[in-house]
Amino acid sequence: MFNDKLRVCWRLFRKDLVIEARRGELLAMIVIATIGLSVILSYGAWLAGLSENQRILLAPALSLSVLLITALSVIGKFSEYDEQSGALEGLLMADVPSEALYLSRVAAIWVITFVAALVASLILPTLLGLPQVAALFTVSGIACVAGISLGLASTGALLASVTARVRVGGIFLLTLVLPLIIPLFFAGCEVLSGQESGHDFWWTVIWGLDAIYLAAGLWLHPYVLVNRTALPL
Amino acid sequence: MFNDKLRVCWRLFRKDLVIEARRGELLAMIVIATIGLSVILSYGAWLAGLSENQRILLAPALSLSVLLITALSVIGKFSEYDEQSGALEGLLMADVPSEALYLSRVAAIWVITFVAALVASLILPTLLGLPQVAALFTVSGIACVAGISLGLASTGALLASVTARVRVGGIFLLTLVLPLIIPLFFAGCEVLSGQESGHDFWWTVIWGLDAIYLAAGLWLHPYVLVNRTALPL
Amino acid sequence: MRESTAKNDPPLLALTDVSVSVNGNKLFENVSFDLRPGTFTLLQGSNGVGKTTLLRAMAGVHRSFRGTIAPLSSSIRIALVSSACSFMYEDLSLRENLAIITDSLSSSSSISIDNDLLSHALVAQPLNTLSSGERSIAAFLRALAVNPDVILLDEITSPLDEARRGAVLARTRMLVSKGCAALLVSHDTLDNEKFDARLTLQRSGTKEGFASV
Amino acid sequence: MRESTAKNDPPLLALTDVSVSVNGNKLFENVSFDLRPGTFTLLQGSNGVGKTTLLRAMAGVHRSFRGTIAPLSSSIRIALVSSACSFMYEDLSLRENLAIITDSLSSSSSISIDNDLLSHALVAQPLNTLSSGERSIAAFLRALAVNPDVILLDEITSPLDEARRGAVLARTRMLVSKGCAALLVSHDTLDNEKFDARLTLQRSGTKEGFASV
Amino acid sequence: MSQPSIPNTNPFKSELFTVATVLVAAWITYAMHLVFTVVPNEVTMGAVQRIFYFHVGSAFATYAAAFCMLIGSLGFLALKQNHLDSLQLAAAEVGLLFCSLVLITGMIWGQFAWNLAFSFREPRLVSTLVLWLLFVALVALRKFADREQAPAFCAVLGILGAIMVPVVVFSVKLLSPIAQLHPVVVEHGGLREATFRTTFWVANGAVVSMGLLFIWIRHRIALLEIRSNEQNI
Ligand code: HEM
Ligand SMILES: Nc1ncnc2c1ncn2[C@@H]1O[C@H](COP(=O)(O)OP(=O)(O)OP(=O)(O)O)[C@@H](O)[C@H]1O
Ligand SMILES: Nc1ncnc2c1ncn2[C@@H]1O[C@H](COP(=O)(O)OP(=O)(O)OP(=O)(O)O)[C@@H](O)[C@H]1O
Ligand SMILES: [Mg+2]
Ligand SMILES: [Mg+2]
Repeated sequence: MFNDKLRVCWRLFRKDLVIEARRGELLAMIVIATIGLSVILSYGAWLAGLSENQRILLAPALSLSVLLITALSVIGKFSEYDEQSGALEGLLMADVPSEALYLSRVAAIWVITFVAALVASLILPTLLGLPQVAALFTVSGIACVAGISLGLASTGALLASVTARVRVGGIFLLTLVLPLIIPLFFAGCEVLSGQESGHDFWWTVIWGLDAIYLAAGLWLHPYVLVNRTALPL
Repeated sequence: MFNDKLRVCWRLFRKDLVIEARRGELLAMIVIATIGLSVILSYGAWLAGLSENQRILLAPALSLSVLLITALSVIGKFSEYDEQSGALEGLLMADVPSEALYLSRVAAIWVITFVAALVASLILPTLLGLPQVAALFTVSGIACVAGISLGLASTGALLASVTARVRVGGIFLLTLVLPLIIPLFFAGCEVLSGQESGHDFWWTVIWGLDAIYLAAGLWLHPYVLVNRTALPL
Repeated sequence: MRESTAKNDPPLLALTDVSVSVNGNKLFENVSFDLRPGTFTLLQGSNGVGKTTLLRAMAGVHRSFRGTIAPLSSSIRIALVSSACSFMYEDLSLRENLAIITDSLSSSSSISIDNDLLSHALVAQPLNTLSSGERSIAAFLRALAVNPDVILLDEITSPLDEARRGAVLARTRMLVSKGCAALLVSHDTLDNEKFDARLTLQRSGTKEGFASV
Repeated sequence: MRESTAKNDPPLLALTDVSVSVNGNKLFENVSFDLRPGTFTLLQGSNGVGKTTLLRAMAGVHRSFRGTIAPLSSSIRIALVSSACSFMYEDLSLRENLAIITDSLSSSSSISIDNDLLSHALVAQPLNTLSSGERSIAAFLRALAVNPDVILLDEITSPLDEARRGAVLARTRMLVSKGCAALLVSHDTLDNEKFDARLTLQRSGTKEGFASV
Repeated sequence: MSQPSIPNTNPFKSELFTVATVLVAAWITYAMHLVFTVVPNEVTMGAVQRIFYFHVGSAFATYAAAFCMLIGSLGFLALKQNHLDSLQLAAAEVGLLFCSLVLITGMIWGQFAWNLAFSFREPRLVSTLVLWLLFVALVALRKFADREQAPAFCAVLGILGAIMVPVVVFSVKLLSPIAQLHPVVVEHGGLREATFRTTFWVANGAVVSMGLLFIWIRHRIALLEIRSNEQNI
């Protein structure tokens, strides 16, 4: 029974990745968001004459911005695929359990966002002229990025289904997601910027919020899915 | 004759704005890109302990990033509308002149991006804790933002028709546009950051590239439009 | 009016006094009929009268209506097939779409795919490269794969050529003979086909539809 | 084969040895026929044989084919109408879409809009809220608004009810009587209708399409 | 529709090609001999300085490739002939190769000479990066676009790309030389010693001719591909 659901989850998750891969938008998004933002922002950092230390402190915020933008685009893309020709309705009509839909979507967003953030962390330091490329590649750095992506994924997957059918869709999503994830970002900046004091507190914030968001998503998701209105005819 | 073409342009331009307004996606994009990026980055700036002077120097790069992201999303959206149900083919079949298509699209992207950048310039300084809200609202600041948006619009409108039909879709656009506009961004950063020396040179870069891109767009646009292949059946 | 189909089993899906309005305009009012196991019903009506909307309501996709649409039990599976909307991911092939909802292609759903309606090559081709008739067939095969108790067919025969049309109807009759209830919406007269009931949906209210020609 | 229609004026559009293949699969080969002014041609063929693709090639939307498709002069306007693809912005109404391509609604195109096919309310409704039949009519009206010399109708009659179908055909015949060339693709037999030519497109090559049923 | 076929001869059997290959190979060998055995170590930088001969040569080869690309693009748009498109394709790929070499050798050298692999304050470095991004975009577009539409699309982008070359070449000269690390040696009468000078020119010539040979080879391969496709239809 439980095993069955897990298999459904896996198939849904794979489907998301296959569509992304076939469209090729995922890769492009990551590369572009990363390179574009990094180039402009690091040029700005040079212009502002930031010291190396300051640049190191700024790097986490920059890679988290890349993470935010990638995540929001990926979430938007996914719900676009779902809406197109009623694919999501088709799954619901075929009695695919809604928890499976939610969890697989969280997983897909999580993986993609996480990969994007890792790529960004690889490119950014080079462009910022920081030789310590490995700065963000500590165990705690990776854990932190994973934690933040998870929070984004669990809120994003829930709210994307809310906003997909609302007329002014996109704007809602953002307005709803931003307040929920800003605390995560602040915590992430603190942890990644490597100041030792108070780390435990910030770790608690990250994983605590993740747990809350995921639980809330699992609980609220059926309501959101069931109350969708008509497709275009 | 010329007047006729201008009228066609105007109708096409208005159509773009009407669709955007009806979808409500434009507003969403501006809000998300601006608030999200500003919050994260300004938090990062605080963490890095930037001086007020450094923050002032960093502000232009931040608002230009917002401009970039908004512009690219707007361009992507526009070509999505064009492709959906073959609307652009319909216009071509109705003998709408292709220069009108190009110029009206440039105008629409320009206006939206310009507005987004102005909004960003309004919000950003506050978030960065800069009292001089007016910093970017000098005549030269506005002219600079207008110049950069124009360059983005004229390359974006041209290349969006290229990427619209490419298998990997919209976001590939970035890869194409980015190299062309990076010089514009650097020039913009230099001008906006308010260092007096060498401004004339950077202004020449901005408006010179704008002129080149616009001319290239007008010249090359027909080739791109005519060489599109079949729609999905 | 309450139209009942011939067989006497309890209805798989019973509609009572269903009224639908979109955007404040009434489409139709107080529609009642039953879909009983082993029956094949034809639903007709002029363009824009609300046939598609009614079928969506019956499938649970459209939720804003008055009256009741009651399935026999909560385990009744209702499949909606529409030529306008495939209910599948357009970037994936039929095979890939079915692989999401059924356990594995080698087992149950292979019955539906390895059939005479769609060639192997087309089953593996992304839906957005299929021709309109092929898409319609794909949507039909998707519905078959979920083993429905009630199958609602919204104009799926209209993009099909003579041969395919006959094959799809024959296939549907096979389902019906196994106890399924089928409802077909079509603008064709289909005089040669035998249906257990022929219903016509009529516009109510004041909204001006098409002027009479 | 070179099928010619009855009238003796030079053809508005002449196809010579047109062959199309998609993704390396041949669809059809060496198709030749003419569309002369004042003729109404019916094109039939089984699903997936390439009718839509051929019409797209004739309209200049699909460009990868062999052979020649030659219009009489470069000023010939070819309008393609398809029930699957409206060639308009779906978020805008028919009226708004026409306002983009015609000068102003009060002048020329009002002729096409203020007609008996689509009510005023529907003309002002975004296309993505129209029913399938209404969309098909909207696509047809769009084509009329550009005053075409050649009008290609891809299955637009299939989602229409009896009355609307007759009205669209009558409208097309009116155009034909004014010297336009019309080509209709349809899976209906349309035995009661008179056409100047009835063509059937046949699959060539080896690609396996539908197995025979 | 179909283009005139390519003459059915094996291009690699032509004598001219064989002679050219042998000549280029000899030239390269001689250049290697000069660079690694004849020229003495440079006083301040030591052995790393030998990279200079390939660094500048690759830059010139990049420019040569960009020029061929421009010819191919313009020619294709004007004449619609397959061999011009193949020239464009070949030039873009070879351009990418040599532009990468410039960046890589430059970064290696920079790490030793300036202790800095990359800097955004250096117009030459940035403009080279931009050019590299353009070549990447071109090669990617070729890969992703449909076979029928790729030629026109790539031609359009190729023309835009060629616009960037003058920017790269003159970026150093237009900007005030203050605060620029990247040297301009040859124009300022550097390379005073004769061995340095001959080695410089021989090595440059070798690399450039190798680039042109690569373009030739790739061009012939592209023509063979077209022919085999034509035969398959
Ligand atoms: C990523 C780093 C670098 C890039 C992208 C780069 C790029 C270029 C380019 C494009 C040229 C051709 C200039 C022309 O148009 O004439 C060039 C030439 C040259 N480069 Fe670099 N370079 C880099 C690093 C370096 C370093 C670290 C050095 C030495 C300290 C250096 C020394 C030279 C010299 C001496 C020339 C010949 C310049 C002349 O005589 O005009 N480069 N470089
Ligand atoms: N959002 C909306 N606003 C206004 N009218 C709407 C909206 N959505 C649907 N309608 C109208 O509802 C009516 C019913 O549409 P429906 O698709 O159910 O008709 P149908 O009977 O299936 O017609 P067809 O035979 O053409 O497919 C149409 O007239 C359509 O214009
Ligand atoms: N990208 C593609 N890859 C493979 N096959 C394709 C592609 N695009 C189209 N086809 C095939 O081309 C064939 C012709 O399609 P087309 O839409 O022209 O047929 P049609 O005659 O209009 O059929 P229908 O009557 O069903 O509308 C179909 O079999 C379709 O699967
Ligand atoms: Mg309908
Ligand atoms: Mg078709």
